[in-house]
Amino acid sequence: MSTKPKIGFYWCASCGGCEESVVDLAEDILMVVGAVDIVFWPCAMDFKKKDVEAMADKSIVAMLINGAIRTSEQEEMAHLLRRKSQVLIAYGSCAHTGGIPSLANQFSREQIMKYVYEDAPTMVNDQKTRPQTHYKDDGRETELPELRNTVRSLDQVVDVDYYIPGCPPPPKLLKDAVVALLSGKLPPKGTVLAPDIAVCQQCKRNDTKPQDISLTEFKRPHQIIADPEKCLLAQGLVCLGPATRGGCDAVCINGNMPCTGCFGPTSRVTDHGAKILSYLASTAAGKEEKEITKTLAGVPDPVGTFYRYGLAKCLLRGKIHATGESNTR
Amino acid sequence: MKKYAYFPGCSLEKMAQSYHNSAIETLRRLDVELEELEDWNCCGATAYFHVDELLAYTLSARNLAMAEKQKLDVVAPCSGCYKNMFFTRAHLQHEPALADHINFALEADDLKFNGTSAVRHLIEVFVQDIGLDAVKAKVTQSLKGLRVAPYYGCQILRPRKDHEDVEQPRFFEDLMAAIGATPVDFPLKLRCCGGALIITNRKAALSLVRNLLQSAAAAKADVIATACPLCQVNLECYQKLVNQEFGTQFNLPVLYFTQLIGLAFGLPPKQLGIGTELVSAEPVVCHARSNPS
Amino acid sequence: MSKRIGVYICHCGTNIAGMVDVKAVAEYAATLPGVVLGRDYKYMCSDPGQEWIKEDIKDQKLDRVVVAACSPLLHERTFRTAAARGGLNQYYVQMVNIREHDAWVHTDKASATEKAKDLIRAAVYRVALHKPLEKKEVPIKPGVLIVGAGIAGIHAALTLANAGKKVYLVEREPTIGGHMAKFDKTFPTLDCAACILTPKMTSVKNHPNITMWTYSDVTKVDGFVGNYKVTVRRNPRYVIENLCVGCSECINACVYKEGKFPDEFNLGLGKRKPVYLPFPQATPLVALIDPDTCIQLKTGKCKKTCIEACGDRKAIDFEQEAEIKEIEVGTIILATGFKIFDSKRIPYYGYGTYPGVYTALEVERLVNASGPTSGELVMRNGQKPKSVAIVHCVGSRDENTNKYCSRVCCMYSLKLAHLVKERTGAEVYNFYIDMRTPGKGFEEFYSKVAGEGVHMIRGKVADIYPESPGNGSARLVVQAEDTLLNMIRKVPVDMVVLGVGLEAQADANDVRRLFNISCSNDGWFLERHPKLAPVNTFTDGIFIAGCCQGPKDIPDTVAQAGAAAAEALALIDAGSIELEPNTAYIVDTECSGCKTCIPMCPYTAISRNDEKKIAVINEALCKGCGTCVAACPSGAIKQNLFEDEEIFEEINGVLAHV
Amino acid sequence: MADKPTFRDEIAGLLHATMGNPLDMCMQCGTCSGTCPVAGAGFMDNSPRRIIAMINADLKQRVLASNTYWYCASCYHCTVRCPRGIDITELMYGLKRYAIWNKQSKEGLIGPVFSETFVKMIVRTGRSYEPVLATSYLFTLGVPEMLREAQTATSLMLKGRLPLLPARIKRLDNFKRVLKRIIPLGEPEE
Amino acid sequence: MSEPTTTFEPRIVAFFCNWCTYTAADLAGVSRMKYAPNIRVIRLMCSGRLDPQFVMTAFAKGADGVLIGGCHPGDCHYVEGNYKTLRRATLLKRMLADLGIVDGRFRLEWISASEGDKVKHVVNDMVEKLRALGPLNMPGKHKDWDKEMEELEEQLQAQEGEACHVH
Repeated sequence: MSTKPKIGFYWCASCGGCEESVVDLAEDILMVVGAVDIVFWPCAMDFKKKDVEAMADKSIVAMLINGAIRTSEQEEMAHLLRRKSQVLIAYGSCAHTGGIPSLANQFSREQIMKYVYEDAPTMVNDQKTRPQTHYKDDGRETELPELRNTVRSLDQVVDVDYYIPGCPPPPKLLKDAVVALLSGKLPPKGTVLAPDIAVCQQCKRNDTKPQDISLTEFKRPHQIIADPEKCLLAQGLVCLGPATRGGCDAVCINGNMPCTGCFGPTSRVTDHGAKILSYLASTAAGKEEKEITKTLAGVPDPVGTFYRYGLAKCLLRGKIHATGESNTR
Repeated sequence: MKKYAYFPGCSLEKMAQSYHNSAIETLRRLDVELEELEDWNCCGATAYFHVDELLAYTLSARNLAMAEKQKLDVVAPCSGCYKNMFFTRAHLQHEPALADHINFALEADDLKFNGTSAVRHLIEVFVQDIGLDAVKAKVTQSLKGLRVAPYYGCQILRPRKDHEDVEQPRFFEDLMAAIGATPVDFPLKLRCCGGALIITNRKAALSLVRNLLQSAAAAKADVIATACPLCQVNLECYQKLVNQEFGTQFNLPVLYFTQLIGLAFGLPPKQLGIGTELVSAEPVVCHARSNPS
Repeated sequence: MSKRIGVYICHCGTNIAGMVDVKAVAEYAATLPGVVLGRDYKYMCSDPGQEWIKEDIKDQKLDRVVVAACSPLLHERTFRTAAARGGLNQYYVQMVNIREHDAWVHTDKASATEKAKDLIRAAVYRVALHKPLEKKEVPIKPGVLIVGAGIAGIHAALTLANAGKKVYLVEREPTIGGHMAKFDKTFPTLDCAACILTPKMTSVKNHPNITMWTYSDVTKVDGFVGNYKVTVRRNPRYVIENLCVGCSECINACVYKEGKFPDEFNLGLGKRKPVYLPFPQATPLVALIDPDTCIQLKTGKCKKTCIEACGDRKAIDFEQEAEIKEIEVGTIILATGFKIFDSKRIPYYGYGTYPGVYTALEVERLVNASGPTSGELVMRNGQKPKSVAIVHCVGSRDENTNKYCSRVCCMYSLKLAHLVKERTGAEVYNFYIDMRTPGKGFEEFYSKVAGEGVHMIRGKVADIYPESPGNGSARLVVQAEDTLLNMIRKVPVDMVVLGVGLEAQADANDVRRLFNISCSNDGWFLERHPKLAPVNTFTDGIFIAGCCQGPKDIPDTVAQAGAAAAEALALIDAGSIELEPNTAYIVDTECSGCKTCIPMCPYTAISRNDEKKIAVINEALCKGCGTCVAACPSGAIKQNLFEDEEIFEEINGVLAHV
Repeated sequence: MADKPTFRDEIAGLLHATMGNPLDMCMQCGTCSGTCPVAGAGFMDNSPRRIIAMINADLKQRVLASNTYWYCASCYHCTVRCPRGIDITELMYGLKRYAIWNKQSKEGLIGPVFSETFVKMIVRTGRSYEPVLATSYLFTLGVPEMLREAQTATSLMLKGRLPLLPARIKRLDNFKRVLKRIIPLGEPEE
Repeated sequence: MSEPTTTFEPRIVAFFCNWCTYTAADLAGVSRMKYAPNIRVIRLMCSGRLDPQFVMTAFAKGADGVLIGGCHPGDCHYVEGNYKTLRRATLLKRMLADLGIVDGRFRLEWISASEGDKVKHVVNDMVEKLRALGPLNMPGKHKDWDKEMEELEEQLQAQEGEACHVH
């Protein structure tokens, strides 16, 4: 039995992009595989929950979980894996800050169920059948995980040691993390394993941003053909680079698309969305409410834009539903 | 060839036919075509607004909607019509709710107002769209030495539409100068002719007309140029009454600016509807003939 | 590390104790995290109260102090100094306002006490995070720059100079004196403007502490309070100032035998030669040559009779060029004055169309003994007017021109009414909307003039037109509704005087930017506080006086000039100024160089360091508003005394018991 | 504030064109009256300024009883010159409308009659027709005036400037349906 | 949540700028005006310092309403800080609404140093409106939301327990 440090990957509520990003290590993955034993990676190899349960507590050196926590099952796995690992790493935006799945926190579970299983245009379901957590017919019985009312980031469910941000995280960050892990040179618990400075610092277009931006109109990427040299904000696009943690080498901007904030805020910022709001509104022109409102109308969906990857981490954690609607959403 | 939807307005049908004809003729020379609005209705004049504003808007909206169908900007020779249509458009664009209401009504004539056609006054077409140089270029019989009192009247300029100078405009003078005439300094050029008061308050209207005639005469004008049928009628058709009322001897021709332009272009007076005046325009015509250029 | 916080609750006699259960609050405070003692006392601001704090810091090893008493705006300094005397950094103190914001405004003792507890909890949480800070001291250079040498600039200059301070007085016109020098008599006392102004002008000229630069512009201003670097351009007058004695020989000798060009000082009512003196009492009394009209300067082909006439003085120098001066001053007073409303903007008043229409300022010159008509009120057609209409509110109180009231027009219109009547005996009609005479002796003056038989017609003039068009009569009809008689008056007059309003200088906005102060929408310079800091601006060390701040009459202008001078003196004599340390600062390693903060700053205190590609804050320029802090998208900018964490904790504190 | 709207509120809110007309801003300077050609010629029993004062004083009856607003030629000169940005001409429209609706105009004025004749005609034909309009005022004229009017009319007729038949628009039925959608009640009579 | 709204005392966190609104509140005190005791004022030098994060925190920590007070437009002690506040507040209002924090819970008021009475009126008015709206109680809500996790956690603890016994 090898003495190589044991490592695991697991995914919860996520798109699979994070798993892809692991593969994106390309030949470096050999380095990783060479250095560690992968003891759990359902997406890539055949492991079962019981295999994990069989392991001794804290026997896994590092466990990387991606995806938000949406179901009772994911919650359970999170707890299990926490118990089995020494270091638990939230991998990718969803695990880190709730990610796109946590935008669901704008709706109650009932709203979602009703839409998906009844109102959705593509849905044919006259009996209005809904998924059940228990299913029984002649002797056979099945348990299905329950959909939680609220989507949570990993650290809202279990204790997390480190975070690797990004949607998905760039391979480089993963590699650095693994290296740090193996060399035992780990920063203080709770650290986000990416530079603690905003994207603009790495952005090639930084110098092209004028010093006194005052926008009278916010545009959306499909509305203009962006100048590939010039700062996107200066072109009226909502670019979240200034308010978002760097470490991505500004890939999106290099692809001529504005930053949408997947790395989350820097360590100095408590509520990413609120900070983005503050910064964006500051660059808007206008001295009267009318014109200001007009200018800011270019941001049609504040919540979706400012909390795209982190509504779970918003200080309010989601939409508050009027008393009357069940407040256990 | 530039094209406009043309809204003659009721008075140009008969009372001001000469304005109608001279407009068509002169513009043709400047290759601009006026395509009459099919089935236009009265703009509501001034009377309409205070009886029912919504109806008034509906009237103008219907005309505008038809112009939009023809995909043309609409031009009105009458200042009243111009003002009504201009502000109907403005208000409807500015108040979507109002527009919806009106459009609901227009459905009955399957029309819809979208505000896509701009509203122009005939004189704007000459001064801004065509331009003075183009006009100058077509002059064959300069009106050199003809002293013209350019009478703006009220509603071309007032109430404020865009940001033009409503207190001392010059474009009418410039237009007259462009056809060789001498625009005289006409202090009351922006004052009111009495408008519909000629009917509802005859005395008041006549006194206003008197002031205008006096001012023009004092400026030694040979002719007053107007850009509005109502002004023309008040100043000209009622000149006799003014004389009777105030014992004055005014005998001052009042022509539409298009008629003067027509003369300068060398068009036959008849074609311009000259000869239908109650105050003979003969002197003006002679003057025009006297100096070919 | 755990803190040792002392909390002090002030009774303020019964002011606080009457509505807040101070004992209970003190006991509660003692239970809060890090608090080692909670005391209450009759008057914390009294010496024993302060002593107590001082002692506790020593004996109880306090490292933080919270005082719950009155408004920090009242006693913050008191308690900070107390703590400092105890050997604690003064910024380890946090005040809680339980008087103005609590005891005095509530009626229910229970909830007032609750509120006190909440506020104190917040302060305790907050103060724990406080950092030691030092006040910044900036030295104040003694020199003062005064821009504009009208009565305001002149008065301020003399006040400062007499106090022994060095003054640079810069004026863009060839002479000092400003508008006041153009006036004839001044309301309400009717003493002649020249008689009271020219002596002051002379003493400015002769004062050893005043450097007077006329015909000059300020082109550049750098630095901050106490340390301004100013660049001044002295435009060439083609006459060497210290050689010319103002003898006028050159003027008499000029190849132009008669004045040919409109003379600015008389608003074009008179004519001057290319070489001229603005007016007999001009200061400095130095001729100047107008390059646009002087043949020599235009073509280089002139007999130059002026040079002959000047002879050995050799004062004339056609080669003269602009001279650039650089000065260092600690404070600046702006007294750049106003311009009169351009009457052409109201065409129907006929100014520029009808020769019979004049502006009030023109009439000042006409009735002035040193004016173009030597004080005889004759019109352009050479006749004396038999009837004169004076139109109030020209370009004032009007949505179409200026909304504001120009304050002085009613009074000067009455003055002109008096003068016109006195000089010509004409019938005078004053058309006014409201007669505004709020000032010492103003109303009395109004009655006096009314008593002289001047007609007062309450109605805004709606139209002015020739009486009988064509027949060449110069008479004008002034039409207005007499709103008291309620009939339309059409008054035929020979002469119309337009009571033009005051407007901000055309270049007010450039000047504003040059000195980094702000303007109201009308272009008047904005005072720091309309009541409590009327001559201060938002930029420390820059003061405003006179009409550049808003329309005002001579007495108010002089008063303001004095005030501005006093403010400057206060700074100079203090020698240095202490700046609150609540400034913003940037942590270099955290700044991404996104530039969001730069336009946030109204004081241009933030700039970009282009090598480091990060933003830097000039602490001396920062006033500590914190707008950039709120804007910084990555939390790289912080504000002393208002750190995010401190405020978050304060929020926690007030809500903690929910 | 007052639960029952004042006359001022009613008038200022009456037309889209005058929504929020700042009547309360009036400082009674008289620029409007001084500018007004009709008031200037002494035809109005109350100057426009007084009308505004009376409105602000809520003297509804006296305002409606005055001829001022019927004598407004809508030249908009007062409107562009008002130092307080009040649209006085539109105010006059508002008053006309209010008076017509409440049938509260001063006796013996042609204005109201004329307006209604005019409107009825338009509703009937879609266009205006001078001879019909004449009926609205001819009877109010004295004999000599009547004659003069006849002269003018005949000479115009001779010059072919008076239409003999009323013009009609083509899609008259549609047109009427359109109008009915605006005021469904009360058939516009044929 | 179940307590009748009549006895409900809303909790307002206010951020006042030092130069205008805070001074106005002092003035209200000096002139002994009486208003509801539900407000807790936090002093900022300028309303422009207001970071929307403060507002979010206040709500998250249990405020039923948040009030911002600044100088009137044009009167800002720091020239135009209040315009920046207006821009941020305008957008924040919209975002809060989308997050279910209804209009009236967050309020921006321009109150100059001389307007002590306005402080009084605004506070009283806001308290009234908040009473009508009822408690927001975010901390409570968050607790409720997380109830759904308790069951599982208890199970796991139980297992832990057994596990310990075995060894």
